[in-house]
Amino acid sequence: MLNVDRVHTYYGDSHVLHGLSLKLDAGRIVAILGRNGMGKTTLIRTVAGLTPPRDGDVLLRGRSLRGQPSFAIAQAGIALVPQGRRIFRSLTVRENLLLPTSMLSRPRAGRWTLDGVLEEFPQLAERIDNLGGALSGGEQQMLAVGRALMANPDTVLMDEPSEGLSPRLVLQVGEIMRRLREHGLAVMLVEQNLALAMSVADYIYVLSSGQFVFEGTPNQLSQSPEILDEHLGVSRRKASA
Amino acid sequence: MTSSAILQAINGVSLAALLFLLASGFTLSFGLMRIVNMAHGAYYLFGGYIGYTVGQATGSFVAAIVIGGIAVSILGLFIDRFLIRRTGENHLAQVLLTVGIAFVIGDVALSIWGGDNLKVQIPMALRGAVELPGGMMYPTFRLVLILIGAGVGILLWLLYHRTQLGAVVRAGVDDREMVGATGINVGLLFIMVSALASFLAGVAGVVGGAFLTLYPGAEWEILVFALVVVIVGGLGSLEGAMIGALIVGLLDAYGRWLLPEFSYFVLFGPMAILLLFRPTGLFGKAH
Amino acid sequence: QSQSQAPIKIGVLAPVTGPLSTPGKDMVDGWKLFWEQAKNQAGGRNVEYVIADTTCNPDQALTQARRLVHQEKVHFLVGPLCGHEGPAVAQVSKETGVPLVMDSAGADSVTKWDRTPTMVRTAVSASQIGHPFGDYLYKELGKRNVTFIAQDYTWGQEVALGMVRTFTEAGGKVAKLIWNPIGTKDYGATIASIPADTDAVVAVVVGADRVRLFEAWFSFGMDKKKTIYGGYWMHQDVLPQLDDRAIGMIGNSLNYAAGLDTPENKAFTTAFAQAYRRLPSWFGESAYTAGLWTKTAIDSINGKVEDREAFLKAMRTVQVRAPRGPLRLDEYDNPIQNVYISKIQKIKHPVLGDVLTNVPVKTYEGVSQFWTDKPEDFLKRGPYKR
Amino acid sequence: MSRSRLALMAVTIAAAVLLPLVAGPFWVALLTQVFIFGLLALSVDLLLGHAGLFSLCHAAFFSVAAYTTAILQVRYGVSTAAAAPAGVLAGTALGLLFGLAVRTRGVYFILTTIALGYVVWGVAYRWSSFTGGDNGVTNVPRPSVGGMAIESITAYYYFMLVVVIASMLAYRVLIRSPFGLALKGIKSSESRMTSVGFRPNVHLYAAFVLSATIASFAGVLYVYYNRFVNPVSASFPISVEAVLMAIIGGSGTIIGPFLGSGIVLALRNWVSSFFEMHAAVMGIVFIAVVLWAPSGVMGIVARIGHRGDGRP
Amino acid sequence: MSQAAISVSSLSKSFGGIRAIDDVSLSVAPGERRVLIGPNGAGKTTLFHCITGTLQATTGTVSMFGTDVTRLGEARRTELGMGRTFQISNVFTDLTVIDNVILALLGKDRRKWVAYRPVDAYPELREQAAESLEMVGLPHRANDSVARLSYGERRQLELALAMKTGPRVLFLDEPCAGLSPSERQHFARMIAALPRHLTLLMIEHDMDVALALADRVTVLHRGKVIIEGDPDTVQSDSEVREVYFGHA
Ligand SMILES: Nc1ncnc2c1ncn2[C@@H]1O[C@H](COP(=O)(O)OP(=O)(O)OP(=O)(O)O)[C@@H](O)[C@H]1O
Ligand SMILES: Nc1ncnc2c1ncn2[C@@H]1O[C@H](COP(=O)(O)OP(=O)(O)OP(=O)(O)O)[C@@H](O)[C@H]1O
Ligand SMILES: CC(C)C[C@H](N)C(=O)O
Ligand SMILES: [Mg+2]
Ligand SMILES: [Mg+2]
Repeated sequence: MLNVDRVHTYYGDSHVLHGLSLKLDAGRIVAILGRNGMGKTTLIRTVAGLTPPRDGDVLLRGRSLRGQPSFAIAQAGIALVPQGRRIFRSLTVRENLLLPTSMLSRPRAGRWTLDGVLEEFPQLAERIDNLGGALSGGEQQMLAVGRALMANPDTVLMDEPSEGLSPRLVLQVGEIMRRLREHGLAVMLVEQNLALAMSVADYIYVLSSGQFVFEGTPNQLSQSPEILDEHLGVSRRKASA
Repeated sequence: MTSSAILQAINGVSLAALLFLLASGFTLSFGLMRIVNMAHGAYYLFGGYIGYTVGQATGSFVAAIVIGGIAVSILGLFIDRFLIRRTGENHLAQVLLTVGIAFVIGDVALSIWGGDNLKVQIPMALRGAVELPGGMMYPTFRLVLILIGAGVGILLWLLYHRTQLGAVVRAGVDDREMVGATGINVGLLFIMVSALASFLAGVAGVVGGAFLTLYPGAEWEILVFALVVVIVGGLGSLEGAMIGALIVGLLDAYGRWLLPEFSYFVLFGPMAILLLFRPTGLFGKAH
Repeated sequence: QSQSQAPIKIGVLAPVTGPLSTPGKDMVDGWKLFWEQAKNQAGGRNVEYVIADTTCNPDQALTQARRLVHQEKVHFLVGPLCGHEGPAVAQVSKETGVPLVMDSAGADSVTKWDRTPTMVRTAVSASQIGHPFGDYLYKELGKRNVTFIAQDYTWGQEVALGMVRTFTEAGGKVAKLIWNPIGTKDYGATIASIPADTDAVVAVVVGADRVRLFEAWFSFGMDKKKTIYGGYWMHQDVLPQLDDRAIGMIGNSLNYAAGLDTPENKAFTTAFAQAYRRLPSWFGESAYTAGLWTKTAIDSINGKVEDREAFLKAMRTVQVRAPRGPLRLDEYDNPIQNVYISKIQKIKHPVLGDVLTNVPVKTYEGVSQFWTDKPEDFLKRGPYKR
Repeated sequence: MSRSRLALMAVTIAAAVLLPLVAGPFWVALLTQVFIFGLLALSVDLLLGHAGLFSLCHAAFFSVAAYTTAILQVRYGVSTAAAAPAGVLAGTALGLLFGLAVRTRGVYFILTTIALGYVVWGVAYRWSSFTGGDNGVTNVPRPSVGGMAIESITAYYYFMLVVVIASMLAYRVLIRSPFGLALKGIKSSESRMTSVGFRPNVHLYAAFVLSATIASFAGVLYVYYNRFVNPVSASFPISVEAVLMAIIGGSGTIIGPFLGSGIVLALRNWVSSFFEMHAAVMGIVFIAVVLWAPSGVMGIVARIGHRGDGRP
Repeated sequence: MSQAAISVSSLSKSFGGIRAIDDVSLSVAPGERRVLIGPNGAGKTTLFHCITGTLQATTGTVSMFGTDVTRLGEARRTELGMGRTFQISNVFTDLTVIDNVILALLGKDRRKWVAYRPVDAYPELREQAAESLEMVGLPHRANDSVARLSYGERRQLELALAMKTGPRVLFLDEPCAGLSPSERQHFARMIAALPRHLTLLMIEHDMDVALALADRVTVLHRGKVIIEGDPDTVQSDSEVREVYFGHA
């Protein structure tokens, strides 16, 4: 589905991603882990076309996305749940959710509709006519996920979707990701919540200073104490708990 | 006395209609694109001059309005795309840049149309005066101007609050990058809005050119009024532009009638006091 | 004699750009026309001039005047046009002793209460054209209760209050005096506040406001109710922007009217029209006459402009027959000249065809800036101020 | 300060001191004007470059100070020793009033100051019995304190040179002081300033008033140089130009506003002597600065200085 | 114990129709470490805002060490000893890291009004700032511009700023959100090492961190306190398990 091929990304002069490659298939969840400031968000932004790579390429179903603006990438089926939520504060919840289906975005048909999303997050249904800006942190996170689903994407980029969510909702997010996988979607997940990542991911990459220092299954990761310790700061005992 | 008062009220409303045309475009482009476009007055002047030339050539006022509006939207698009866009959201840079643009447009217009006072010709049917109840005479054209202002106001309001396009525009006001990331062609959206805003300025110029005449310097005079409208009403708010225009129009008319000595205070004084209590104007949000 | 081989250098201060660039252009054109006709010769020397743009901004006028004096080393200055630039430029003349021939800037004070020894005026002072009109209004037009619409800045105040003075002294009554700042957008408010019992309305307006007042007057249907007279309103540079509705209106009380029927003016307007395809306004005539006046003075001192005293003395003593009529300076360095009340007519011009122009209907001859007062008495009254 | 910069400054000062010996009075006068408007630009830049407030009403303080001094001297015969401080006080008092504008932020602040500026211009223009209307106040005497008068343009030039150097030094301390740092903090994040215990509005108000004082100071110096004042000095274009000067030269620096003043005045005077469309030229300068040199001449100098510094 | 460090009584806050805080009373003893948990939207941040003065409560009172602060502004409360971090990090991005901390030092210091001496004339400011960077683990970043810090580093700086206002009561809103596990541990250790006399109120969803630090836990749900108690009690409460942890 999605191939990241030796991308190099910069902010101005600072070189953040150093030739990353990864592969994401339909019906799979790939997690990217790593300490703060290692470039995880940057990788997500690179794929979404928000910070285009200076070198290397991102391919969706074999087609290069090079030079495509972010809206075209979104229309091609890649949806983003950004770090920090970034919902539209002065739109109502309903307007937020309907935005990806407006004519200006060439909506894709699919199973996610307004009703479906509200069923998934009943708390949003209660707040349907409230302004996005008035929601609590967690409610906003739900809205951000819901908004991404409304586009009926086949690849979802999730940048720390569990940030700020209560344990209960974290479980729910895990559940949603599994369901997306069942529907054949590809999910690229950036997480700090190791337990969540380990429990949902099919494959894991560990990022350090813009380079992958590990890739493998969750199982393999839990067998690599030095990676866990050095790059994730977790002692082995804890990770397997 | 009462008939004077009524005449002044209609005068105020007709000026308000013109100011609304100009201020709504200004507010719209601030709202979505966060652009403070001080060249808006120059757009007005340029549109007016184009309308004047078209009017002279074709004799048609409608053609003058349409072509004046379109010409300015093309100019506005070009300026937006190649100049203003490059300032990002730095208002300071925008203000300077667009003041510069206004100087250039003003000077170019001066060298094309000269320094004379030009008046856009209006159709014969609108030239005379209408007799209002009570034997007052009032210029037909100004009454038409009020209708134009009200019509444009209603259309814009529906567009902004009742259409998906409007929702997209408001979303863009919040977070432009995310609008793009949800699959919406922001570039296209900006082009549409920027064209609309400039179009309104151009139309205002043609109508204003028939009402107030065109001459070098008119761009700043009208811009200051439009700014007061926007400050009073609240930046980025369409409703604010409507109410603000009415307030400014009426204050101006009554102020010059009742307190001619203090006409500047009558306009700016209440504005300053209002800002002390509502620093973002009547309908504005903090930005 | 060797010295007089070097050309005479004149600095001209004009608003080439800015809000008064149209009058500014007329001024520059009139000046150029004169020196072309004079083949750039005066007193046996070549004449060169430098035109500096003041943009109608006194600061800029001051800086430019200093530049002309210090950098360009001009022998004397001509201009400026805008009233408020006048005192600024006069100050440079006072500072440096370089003579100033004030052209068009009309503030009363510079030839009355606030004089500069090195300055003479060849155009007109504001109230000088106002006084005759007040007289005319009462005596010839028979008006008794008049509303004045006047521009609220020095020139407008002095012209209008000059009229008001002679009008009220004759026995007239001011129904209302409406002041509008320059650049008043909407004359609707003004028109709506004209008292119903007014006999007539008199306008003293400048710049862009002239067209707006004209339009507002007709669109409110006022033409069917009242008569409006131009005290200072429809001079030549605005006529192309008006239309036939103006025909027959009294347009101005001024020291010049393009439709003046004298050989000097015929020759001047024809040459001006040939050169620039339009008729001159009083700004064009004024600059032309400033050229004529300075050349006459230079001729009379054989080109010795380096002698500033002599030059100023010559300016004060020579008499000229300008397109606008005979001219000489009074003791306070302001011209004594005719003032023409004129009416707008459509004429067939030999060069331009059908054009609207101001044709005099009444001439007040040899009007002094002090009207009929003794200068001392006038000076004692103090300036016209609202 | 590095040695090379010290050397550069010494050379500049020496050149400034020697200039009147070689250049004609026009240049000396022009440079004096550059100093005066540089000071005005500096006052604008205290708000702009350090506190993040973009004021477009500084012509108001400048002109109110100038008018006050001029009217006191010309009409009431007050001496320089009293009239000059009175001018600064008057401008500062206006700053105390207009400073309430710091309740607004961002674009509102910009627009509010534009409108406030217009009020002052309107008063200068229309209250003609007091201000002399568009004729302004003329024939302001040369400044003289206790029998010592500054008679010639050259003397005034040297006087201004001293004033400017002293102001620059004082300003340098100001922007490095805790007060200056606080302004930068407010520019960066106001809500954070509040939560560490500042009251941003109070600080901004103080900065605004201080800036008005500097602008008034420039206004008084202006009126003694020009020896007349009229409503144009209160007009919007003057406020815009002051901002432009600060930016062209390099906002947030000390020398920048003076450099900018030099560039703007030179352009205004030169271009207008050979090219009719100088408003357009000025406009193009605005555009060019914003697009290609947003940090002004000083920014370009810095970039050449630290090539490869890696700043975006 | 004499007086509560923070005492909230019958506090309510409405936004239009929504009652975000509904009659909450709360008392935190001096030196106590209190953790606030609750489902998303329960009103935790709003409660913090009302206590620290960012928002004005609709009804009810807030007092600190016996002083009623309900009507005071935020800056005044800071002066009295409230320090806080933000849920969305909020630092001076245009300044260097060390200048950030110096500003925090100046906040409660009269020297903030000094305009006639450079900051460098007070070397002790810089020293104190450097110390606190040491404490939060950012000494190597002192002269970098904050714009170059990553998300996690900014959170560390936040804490340094909050500490430098010299708080008696410190409010931390989800300090660990967005931190990697290793930074979390570092952070938790840092908080644990704060002086014991400092009263701490913290909102945190990471139970590992929260429960390890808390003396007591308050659970908010739909704007009301549903239970308050020591970590174990709260954790085993069935209602809490249902509304918060999500497994009964
Ligand atoms: N807009 C920017 N300009 C310059 N540098 C940036 C920018 N955004 C991020 N960086 C730098 O790029 C590097 C990677 O940042 P990124 O946000 O991708 O990290 P991350 O792995 O997502 O961290 P976190 O877990 O804290 O979100 C960091 O060193 C950061 O300082
Ligand atoms: N400014 C506001 N206007 C209207 N409603 C608001 C506003 N701020 C918060 N709310 C509402 O108040 C409720 C409580 O919000 P709050 O931010 O306090 O929740 P929280 O407990 O901090 O949640 P989270 O853990 O998700 O951050 C939410 O339902 C939210 O929608
Ligand atoms: C435009 C003109 C009315 C200017 C006039 N000469 C004056 O002195 O102000
Ligand atoms: Mg990240
Ligand atoms: Mg919260």
